Amino acid sequence: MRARVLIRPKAGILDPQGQTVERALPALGFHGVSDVHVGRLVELEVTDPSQLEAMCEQLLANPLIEDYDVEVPTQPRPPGAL
Amino acid sequence: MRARVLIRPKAGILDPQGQTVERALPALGFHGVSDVHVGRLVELEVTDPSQLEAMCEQLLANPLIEDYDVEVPTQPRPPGAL
Amino acid sequence: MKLGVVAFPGTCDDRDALDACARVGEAVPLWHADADLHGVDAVVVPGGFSYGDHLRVGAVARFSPVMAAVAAFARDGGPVLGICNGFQILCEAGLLPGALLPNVSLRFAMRQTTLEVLSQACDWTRPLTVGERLSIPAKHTSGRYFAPVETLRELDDGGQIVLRYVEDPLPNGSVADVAGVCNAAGNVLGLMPHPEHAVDELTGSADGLRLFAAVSAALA
Amino acid sequence: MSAWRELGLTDDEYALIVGKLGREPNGVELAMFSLMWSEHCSYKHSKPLLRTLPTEGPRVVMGPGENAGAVDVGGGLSCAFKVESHNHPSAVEPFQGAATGVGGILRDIFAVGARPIAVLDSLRFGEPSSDRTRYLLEHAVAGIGHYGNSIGVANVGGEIYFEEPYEQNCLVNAMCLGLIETDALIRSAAAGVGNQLVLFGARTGRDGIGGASVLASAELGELDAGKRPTVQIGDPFEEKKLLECSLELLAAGLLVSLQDLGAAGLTSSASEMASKGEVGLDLDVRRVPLREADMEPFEIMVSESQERMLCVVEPDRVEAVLALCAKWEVNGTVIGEVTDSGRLRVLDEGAVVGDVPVGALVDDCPVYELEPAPPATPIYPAPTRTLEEGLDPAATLLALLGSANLASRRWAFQQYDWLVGSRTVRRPETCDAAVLVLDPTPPADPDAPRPGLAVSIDGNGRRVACDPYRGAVEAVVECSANLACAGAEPLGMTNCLNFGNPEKPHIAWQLTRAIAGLADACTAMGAPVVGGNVSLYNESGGGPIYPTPVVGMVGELPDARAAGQLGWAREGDAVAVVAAAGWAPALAGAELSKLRGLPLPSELPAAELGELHALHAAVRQGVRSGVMHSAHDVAEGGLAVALAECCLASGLGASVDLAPLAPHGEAGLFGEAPGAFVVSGAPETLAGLGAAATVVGLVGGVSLDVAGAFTLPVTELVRVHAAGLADLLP
Ligand SMILES: Nc1ncnc2c1ncn2[C@@H]1O[C@H](COP(=O)(O)OP(=O)(O)O)[C@@H](O)[C@H]1O
Ligand SMILES: [Mg+2]
Repeated sequence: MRARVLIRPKAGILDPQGQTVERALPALGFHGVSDVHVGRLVELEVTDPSQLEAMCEQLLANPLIEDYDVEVPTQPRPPGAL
Repeated sequence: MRARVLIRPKAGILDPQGQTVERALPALGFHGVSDVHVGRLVELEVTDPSQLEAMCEQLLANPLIEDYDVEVPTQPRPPGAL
Repeated sequence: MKLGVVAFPGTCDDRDALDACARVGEAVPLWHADADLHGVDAVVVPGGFSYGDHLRVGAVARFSPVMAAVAAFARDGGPVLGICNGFQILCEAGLLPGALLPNVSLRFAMRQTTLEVLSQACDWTRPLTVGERLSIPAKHTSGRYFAPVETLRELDDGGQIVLRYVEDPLPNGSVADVAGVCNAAGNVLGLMPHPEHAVDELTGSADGLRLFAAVSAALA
Repeated sequence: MSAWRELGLTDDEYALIVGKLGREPNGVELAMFSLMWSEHCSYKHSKPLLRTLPTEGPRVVMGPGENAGAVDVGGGLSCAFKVESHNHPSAVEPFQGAATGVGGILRDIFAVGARPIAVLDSLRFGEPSSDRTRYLLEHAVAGIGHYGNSIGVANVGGEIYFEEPYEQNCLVNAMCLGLIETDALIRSAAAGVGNQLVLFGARTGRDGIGGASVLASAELGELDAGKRPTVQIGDPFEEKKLLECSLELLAAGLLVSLQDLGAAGLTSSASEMASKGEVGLDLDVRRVPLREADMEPFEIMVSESQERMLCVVEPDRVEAVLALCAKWEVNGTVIGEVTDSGRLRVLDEGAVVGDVPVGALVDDCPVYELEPAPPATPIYPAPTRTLEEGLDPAATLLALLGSANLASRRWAFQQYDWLVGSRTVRRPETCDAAVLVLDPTPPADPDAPRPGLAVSIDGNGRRVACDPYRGAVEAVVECSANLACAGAEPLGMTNCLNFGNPEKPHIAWQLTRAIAGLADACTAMGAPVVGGNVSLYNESGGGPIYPTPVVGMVGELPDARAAGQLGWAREGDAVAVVAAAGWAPALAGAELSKLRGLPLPSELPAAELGELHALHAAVRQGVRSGVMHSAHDVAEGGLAVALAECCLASGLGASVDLAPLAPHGEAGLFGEAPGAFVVSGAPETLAGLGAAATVVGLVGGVSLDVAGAFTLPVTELVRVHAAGLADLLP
C-alpha cells in the first residue's frame, strides 16, 4: 500500500526555510500567512506498514531535530488529497 | 486555518533522494519497500485558502519539475494525521 | 563599459564576480532591493546561496525588485550572465529554459572541470572557438540541468547549448553533460561552473576571464 | 540533588558564590554562574598552564584574550585567526555540531572586524571499520561543507585521523583566518556609561540551553538522550547577513565594541564585555527578540542560539546601526546599556531578576591546580592489528598509502569550496600548506610581487599519546615544516587542546607535558601563540581520547607566485633528502607500527629544535629562491610514503637510491621522526646545497623505483591512494 511520511522540524527548533518562505510571501502579494514550516515528504509503497515507525526513527527522520507523522490509507483520503 | 502543501518531483524525473532511501532501507532490515519518492512539505497558517493554488504556482513549486497538492482541512483529518 | 553584479542576501561570489568584471571594464555592484540597474551595459547574476537556497534554489531571489529590472534588460537584448545560483535564478525567472535539480550524488561537489565550447551563438562566447576547451572550476549541490526532451532538441538545434562538461564530469547528473545554456536571442547565458573564479593563472586558470572579455569587447 | 550540583558546580564553588553575593543566588543568577564557572568558560583547569605559552613576537598585533588573535602580514594588513573545538555537540549531532562549529569560529573572526577568508578543519574519529565512525565522518564533513560553502569562505585545508580512542569522543576542530586593516581591529571591551547595548542577528530560541555546562563539562555518558533537545541548528544564510552587516557597521565607524555570542550566550558575551571594559551592564531580557514567546529569563540569558552578535553603540548612533541591520534583513534591538555599577543586572520588563558583580562571574571562579602524575601502566591498549608483518616493501607501501590515515582526503575536500574569494594559490593535495594571496586583484605592475600567506593545521594525537612532550613538539614542528615547504615563515600560531578529564592525574600529566612541549617548540620555531581553545573531559566509558593538541600556524610569503609545491615539477630534476644531522626515523610509534597493532612506545625520537629551525629556514629559502622545484616534509609513513606522495601529486615517477642515508631497511623506508624533507630541483643546484642535502636520484619515468626495495607504477600508487577513504564510504 502507498504510505506517506511527513517530516517537519521539531517545535522550537530553528526552521530557517519556513522563515524564508514566510518573509517571501507578502512581497508577492500574499497576506495573512503565518507560522510557515518547511519539511520533507516521503511517499513509499510498503507491504508492511507496521515497519514505518521504525524506518522513520532509523532513516527517514532525524529524531533529534525532527518530528514525523506516518499516514497510511486506513480510510478514504479527504477530498483534494492524493 | 492550517493548510498543507505537498510537493513532489514530477513523474519521470530522476529522484536521487528517493532512490537513496530505497537503497538504504534493505540494509537496515526493511524489506518490501518500493517506489520511494522524497518531496517537500510546506505547512502554513492561512486566512484565505483560495490563495494557496497561486502561491504554489508562483513560489512553492516549480511546475516544470514538480507536482503539488494542496490540502486544507475541509473535513476531519484521517486518524494519524496532524 | 559597465558591468553590473547583482547581490542578494546570501550571495557569496559577488566579490569575485566584481573583481572579474573590473578586469575587463567598470564593475558596478547592484543591490537586490534596488530596481535601478544604474546604466550598466551588462549584468552578472553571481553564485552563492541567495536566501539560503531555502525552499528551492533560486526560487525566492527571482522575485526581488532588481530581477524585474534584469528581466526587462534581458528582453531588450542586454547581455546577462547567470553563474551557478545565478543560473538557477534565471531559470526560475523564466529567462532561461529548464531547471537545476539536486546533484545525483546529493552532495556539494567541487572540481576543476574541463568545458567544451559548443556554440558561439551567444554574446558571452562569440569570440571563442567551437570545440575549444576551458578549465573552469564548478561547485554546487544542485547542478543537474533538466529540460524536457522537446526543449532540449530545440536548444540543441538553436545552438543554445553553449558549454558541456568533458572529462571527469561532475557527479551532478546533468542531462547530456550540459554545463551552460543561452536563450534563443543569445544574450542571456547561464552556466553552473564559475568563470569568475578562473581569472588568474595564480589561482589555477584564467580561462573564465574570456567570457567577461567577450562581452566587454563586443560592447566597447 | 541540589540545583547547583546538577548544574555542575561543586559545593565549595556554590559556597563561594553565596559569599560573593552575600546571599543565595536566584535561579537566573545560578544559571549564569554555572555557565561562567564551567570549564568551558572559566578555563579553571588550564589557565595557569596556558600562561606558560609564549605570546609575544614582533609581528603579534593582538594576543590571546580577544575573540581571535592577529598577526601583521604586511602592507598595513593583519591576519586574525583562531582554532576552536565543537567536539561534544558533534558527537551528539554531527552535521549540525560541525556546521555550528564552523559558524562559531567564523563569528570569532569577524567579531574582531576581520573578513574571514579561509577555514580549515581538523577531525578525529574512531577506526573507519565502525559504523559510528562512518556516520560521524560523513555528517561532520557535510556539515562543515554546508556552512562554509554557503557563507562563501574557502575551506583550504585540514586533517582527518582515525584512531580507536576517538570512537566515543570524536574531535571536530575548526580554524578560521580573516584579513583586516590593522588600524581597524576592534576589541570587545564595553565602554562609555550610557552607551547602548545592541543585540543583532537571529532570534533567540531554546537552542543549546545548558550546552556549555552540560555538554562541555561532563563526560558523555548514559544521559545523552535526555540532552538531545538542546541541539543548536546553524543557519549560514543568517550568518552571511550577520557577517556583512557587522563589517559594514564597523566600516561605518558606528561601533564602540563588538562581541559574538558563543558558549553561554548572552551571559558570557555581556559579562566578558563588561569585565574587559571594567563597567557594568543592564539588560532587559524582554527586549530580546524570541523565537518562542514563553521563554524564561534564565533561558534567554543562557540560550546558545546561533548567528547573534552584541555591540556597544553611542546613543546618537543607534538609529544608524538599526538602519544598517534593516538593510541586511537582520534583527537589531537595543537590549540594554552600559552602567558604572560594575554589575551585570538582568531585567525582565524593568524588574530586576538577576544582579551580580561582573567580576564574580568572570574572574572569581576558583582556579584548580592540576595534580599531574605519569601513568604507572599504559593508558591506551595497542591498536588493533590490520596488517601482517613480513610483507615486502612494495606491499607495505601500498598498504600504508591506502590506509585510513594516509589515503587521499579527496572524498572530503571535494565537498568543500576551496576557492571562493579567488585567493587560493595552493589548494589541497598540491602543497604541504595552503597558500593564499592577500589581494586577489593583481597589481598594476605585472612584475610586482603578490604577497601571500600560508597556513597549516596539524596534531597527531597518537604521537602525543606516546610521548606528550615530544608529540606536542612534533605538532608545532610539523606545521612549521609545512610552511617551509610552501616557502613561508611562521608569524604565529593558534592551538586547540583536546584532552580527557584533567582531574585525573595521568591526564593532568599529559596536559602539562604537552603544553610544555608546545611552549618550547613555539619559542624555538618563532611562532608565538595568539589564541586558542581548550576542550577537556573528552572521555567516556571507553577511556580518554589520545591527548590531541591541534596546532594551526600562519606564515608569510613575500610572493605567492613563488609558492612551493609538493609534487615533482619536471622530469630530469634531481631528488634530494634534506635532513637534520641527527635525523633518526624510528618505527616505534609510526603509522606502520599502528597498522601492525604494536603497543605505543613511551618515548619518541628527540628533536633538536635549534637545528630544525635552521633546517626549515634553509628549505624555505630554497623554495622562495626557486632552487627547490618541489618540497615535501617526511611525516606519517616515513620517507617511502613521502616519495610516493611527490609522485602522486605530479603523476611523475622517480628513481632513487637511499643507500647514502641511515638507517636502512624498514626504519629507513617507513620510520618517522621530525626533521627531513624530500625536495627536487636542477641537479647542479641541488648538489650544491650543502651537508644537509643528500642527492638520492632523479625524477622521471612512470614508476617509483627505490633501489633494492621496490618498483611500483605511479598508476598503482594513485589507485590505492585514491580508493583508500572513498571505498570506506558510500
Ligand atoms: N589553548 C589556548 N592557547 C592560547 N590561548 C587560548 C587557548 N585557549 C583559549 N585561549 C584564549 O582564551 C580566550 C577565551 O577563549 P574562548 O572562551 O574560547 O573565547 P570565545 O568565547 O571568544 O570563543 C581567547 O582569547 C582564546 O584565544
Ligand atoms: Mg568569541
